[in-house]
Amino acid sequence: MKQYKIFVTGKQGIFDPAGETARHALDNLGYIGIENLRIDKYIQLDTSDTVTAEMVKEMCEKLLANPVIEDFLIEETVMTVAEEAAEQTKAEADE
Amino acid sequence: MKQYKIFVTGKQGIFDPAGETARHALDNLGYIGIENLRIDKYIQLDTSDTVTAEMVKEMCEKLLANPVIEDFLIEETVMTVAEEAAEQTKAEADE
Amino acid sequence: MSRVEDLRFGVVTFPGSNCEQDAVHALRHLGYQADYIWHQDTDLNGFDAVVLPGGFSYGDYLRCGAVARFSPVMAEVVGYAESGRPVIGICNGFQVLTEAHLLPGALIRNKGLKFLCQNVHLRVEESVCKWVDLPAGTVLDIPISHNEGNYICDEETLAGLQENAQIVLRYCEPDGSRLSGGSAPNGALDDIAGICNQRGNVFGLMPHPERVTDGVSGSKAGSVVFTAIATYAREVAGR
Amino acid sequence: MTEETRIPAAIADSIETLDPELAAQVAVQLGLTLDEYQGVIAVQGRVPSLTELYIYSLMWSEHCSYKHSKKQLRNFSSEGEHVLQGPGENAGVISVGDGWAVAFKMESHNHPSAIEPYEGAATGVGGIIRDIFTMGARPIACMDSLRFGTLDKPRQRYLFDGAVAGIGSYGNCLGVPTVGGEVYFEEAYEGNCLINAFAIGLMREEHLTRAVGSGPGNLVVLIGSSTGRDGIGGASVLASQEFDEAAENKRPAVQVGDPFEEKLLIEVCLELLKRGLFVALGDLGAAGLTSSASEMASRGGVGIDIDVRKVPQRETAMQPFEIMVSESQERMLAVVKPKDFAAVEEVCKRWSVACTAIGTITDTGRFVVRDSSLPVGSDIVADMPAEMLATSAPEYDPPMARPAYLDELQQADLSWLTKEEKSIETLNSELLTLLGSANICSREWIWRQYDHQVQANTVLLPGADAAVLRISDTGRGSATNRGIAMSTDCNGRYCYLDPYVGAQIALAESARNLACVGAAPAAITDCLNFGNPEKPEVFYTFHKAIMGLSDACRYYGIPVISGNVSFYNESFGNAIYPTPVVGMVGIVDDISQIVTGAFKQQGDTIILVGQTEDELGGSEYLKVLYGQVTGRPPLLDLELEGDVQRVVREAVRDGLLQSAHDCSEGGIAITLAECCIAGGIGALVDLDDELPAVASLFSETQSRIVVSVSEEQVSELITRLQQAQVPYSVIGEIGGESLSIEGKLEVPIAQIACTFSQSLEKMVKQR
Ligand SMILES: Nc1ncnc2c1ncn2[C@@H]1O[C@H](COP(=O)(O)OP(=O)(O)O)[C@@H](O)[C@H]1O
Ligand SMILES: [Mg+2]
Repeated sequence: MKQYKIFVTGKQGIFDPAGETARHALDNLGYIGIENLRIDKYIQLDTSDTVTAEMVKEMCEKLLANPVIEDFLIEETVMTVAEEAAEQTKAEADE
Repeated sequence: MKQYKIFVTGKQGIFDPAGETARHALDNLGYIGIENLRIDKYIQLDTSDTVTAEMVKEMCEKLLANPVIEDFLIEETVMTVAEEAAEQTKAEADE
Repeated sequence: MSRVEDLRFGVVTFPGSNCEQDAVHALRHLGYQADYIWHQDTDLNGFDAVVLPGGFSYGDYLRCGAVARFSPVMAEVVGYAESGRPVIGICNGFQVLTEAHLLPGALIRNKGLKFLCQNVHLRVEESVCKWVDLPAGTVLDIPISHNEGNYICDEETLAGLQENAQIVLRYCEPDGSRLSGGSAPNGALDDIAGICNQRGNVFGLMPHPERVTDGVSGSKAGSVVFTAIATYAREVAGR
Repeated sequence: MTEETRIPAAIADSIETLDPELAAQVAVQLGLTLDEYQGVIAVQGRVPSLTELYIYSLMWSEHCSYKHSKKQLRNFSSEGEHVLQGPGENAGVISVGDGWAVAFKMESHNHPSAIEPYEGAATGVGGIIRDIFTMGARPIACMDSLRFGTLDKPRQRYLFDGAVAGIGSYGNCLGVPTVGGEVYFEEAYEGNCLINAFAIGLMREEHLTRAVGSGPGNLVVLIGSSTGRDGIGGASVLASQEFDEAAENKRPAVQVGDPFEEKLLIEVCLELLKRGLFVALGDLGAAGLTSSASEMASRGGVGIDIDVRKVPQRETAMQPFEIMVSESQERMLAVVKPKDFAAVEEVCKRWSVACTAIGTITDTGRFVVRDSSLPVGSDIVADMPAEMLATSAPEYDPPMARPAYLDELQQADLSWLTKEEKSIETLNSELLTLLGSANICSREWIWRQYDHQVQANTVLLPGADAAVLRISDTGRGSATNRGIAMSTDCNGRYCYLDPYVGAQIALAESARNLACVGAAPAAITDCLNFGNPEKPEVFYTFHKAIMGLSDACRYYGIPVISGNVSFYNESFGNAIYPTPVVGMVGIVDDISQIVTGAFKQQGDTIILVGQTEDELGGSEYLKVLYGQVTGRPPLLDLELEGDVQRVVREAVRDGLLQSAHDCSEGGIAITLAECCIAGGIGALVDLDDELPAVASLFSETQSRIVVSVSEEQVSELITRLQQAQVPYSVIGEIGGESLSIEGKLEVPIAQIACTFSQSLEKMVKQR
């Protein structure tokens, strides 16, 4: 099993209404020193081992990000068998 | 300057219809091997040095995440002067 | 083909579309023929114009219009548009058109982060759009109803839109003027409410003219958006 | 799942009955009383298995069984010539003429919304909409009736903002217009907000479908979303107990709605129903698969056999009871003939909706749940008599006691209120204070977030007294000239001060709102929101409200065709105001005749139909300006009310009126201000009623409607009013740029409009 973490972020200069609003709200709550706040998308993709980073890049270009307004960044984590087992146990424990 | 990366993710067991729909769409585009897809929030927070991780945690609890249905994770990056300068130049170039 | 009723509109139904019936109703009310096109159909022959209706295709999940854009019908719509035949995208349909790159730019979340359902004033601009045939400066009163109608594009694209007269409708004040901070309730760049492609045959707009065609709530202001295209559609069809 | 209810998996996976002692313990943890647990044993004839215990505890919960309210609800009459389906199904149905029928119902989602307002309110809308298309009707409109604490509290702003966004998000995505509603802000709702959703659907009479299972051998088919752990112990458990810190533990039970899936379900189900491919259809609401399957079986007098492993699951390792009681949203249960299953699958596939046969109808009368992952022979995890399960829940006759506060408050002397002479300046500013107060100011901030025009049948936009929808199958058939009017009302403060009269006023005001648009009431639904029914004082108010409502309904011949009860709206010992919300539906014969409340033209005569009395008890004036909730609510004379409504309704229908708007909270001064604001024109008024100015302006006397009439029609209207022996007075004329009330107040329209329209948004956005 593989896990890809994909960050789909607004391009520089593209207005981020949600981020702006949250920043204002933090100001209003009295937090000082917030210079910038962006809210973007974080996509976690669990795939079989056959899915390559190249394929994920293609998925982003095609569907997961809109090149007109968004950039993306892909991080790959290949899980070892042990990790996978750990995830499994964790999931079960959470239940 | 400090930068915090915040991951706001749906709690275990909280249904993510958007992720489901995107997964279906990838299936339909012919990608095989996608097992799971979650769409969550990724927040980048640039702050002055005075803003502590403790404060960011509070911001998440109060505003940025919804404790009823979301978990959050904070990563802190303190930028070196050099990095800051680089960011600056990049931002200027982008404008 | 001289009579209105000889013109046939096709209205696409994507999963999650919810204004396709309103569009068909409005078009029929205006005397046209109108029929539904299923998103998996690939035959657009026989339609003199195609409507991508409002709604929430695929729940607006991921990004509005992003998934619908890959429907089989959209590949055909692209060819149809490129051949110069008339295509209109209303609200979600506009979002689909931008995702499919038939129109430039993108539509993001409203500035105030709230869904907005209200009447707006729209000023008709001098444009190459085949769908609107009204003197520049005319003010229309048509409702909007969307969460993501905040038009955005880069500066170069904006300059291009302005230069090529592709901006068709702008949000404005009741007298047609613009406020200095902008008159768009959703924060749209340059108050843009509707744009067309360079050829003028593909038109995307956030407001819902189909809701105000038969006078049910007292207004028929939206009719003009569907009536001007008849002449052009006839020409292209060569009929 | 909370800590306490965690049970060893080994026991859970077997029909094996529980150890009797453990069973009793679990029963109590699940909310059953020991007596009720004995009842379970009696019905089962043995100690139940774990799955059975879960099922009983949910089916017999207050939310599913109405055990405290059933007897009282029998006071309602659902008789009426138009009634096609009364209470007992997913929604009530009435015929509206020419072969058209409407299904409608109102439902609460109070408790989930108090935990997560956005998802809670959204799934509330989703649930009520499913009740509508389950009946075979296309949902055509929603309304929402909301109650919160006051907006000076951040938590209340959060709840209000979230609930409105959630309601909007769901209805907007479905393409069902939200065309109106009501909202009040009162301290009494601080711990328990109320989110009541009212939905209506339109169908041809022949498509009416019921959730009655039949035909042994037929397939039981689950359609829609997959099943997860969401909502386990959710709505039904939450809504069956008081709200306190313990509720925090219920947090993971939050259900997330998927309106996109529901939109697909609407299309799939309506298509399949039209093609006659469903024997029965029901939605999965509270208590999920359990209640929907057992009720279907019980209504049809058949048995059902379900294999939980066939249910598509979105989480791993789900136990049978979890699958049976999950409240995952957007799921429907259908009964399908085996020969039709392929056709059903085909339609579902076309819409990308999952569709799975999970069981069969049997002739045993047993509700059997099996887990095919267990070895054959020990795979049955529950086996219950279906009919008994659905119908044998206990029925209580709780004790009642008249609350002491009633006498005290009703006897309060309010004469001081009108003693003081007030200057025009003072009254001007009092008017503005009221107009800008939370319960009176414009609701535009809310309805702007709701798509109120989709489907292109909305005749009257929100802001009118009643919503009006054109009867038309837009885009598929032709539009008619007829319409449906809807309204929802309840003044909880009146009900607090006098539950009997308050409930009657809720009905009267709803009907009056309809009269203003020329519609006659056809039937109502209701949503009865109360505190803990086990408290005699609360139960007394419940009983009185039901008596008030049912007496008034009977008097006017208005059937109650569906409804919902929400108890335990109580936190830290404080109950909400008794809040019996009425949702009314009426018929408009010609939508082109409708008038609105807006003053139309200069020079028109303004007439007050009805007569003002000094009735400031429980008024908005008393609350907003003096912070008091006391006194007697206004009286209601059912006969006079009926006459006033009839005259106005007929005058609207005959085209006599230019505008009509009823007097409600805030009195005639507010009504006149609203008429002026909506019309963008002033009025010159003389209220010659010999009452002290404050009473004259702000009294909330019932049975009053302000109408405006063009010069030519004045005498005709007056003749009609005299014939009907309805009191009236000619109070002025439209014109100018101010609302000017002779000797009492004078304020520019621009100023009152600004205060009225901007207040709510300011309150929401305050820091
Ligand atoms: N929660 C709400 N959602 C949508 N519309 C609302 C809501 N609350 C009030 N409205 C609309 O605002 C208008 C005024 O409401 P209200 O004062 O309760 O009316 P009335 O007193 O005539 O019953 C009505 O048109 C009503 O439908
Ligand atoms: Mg009112």
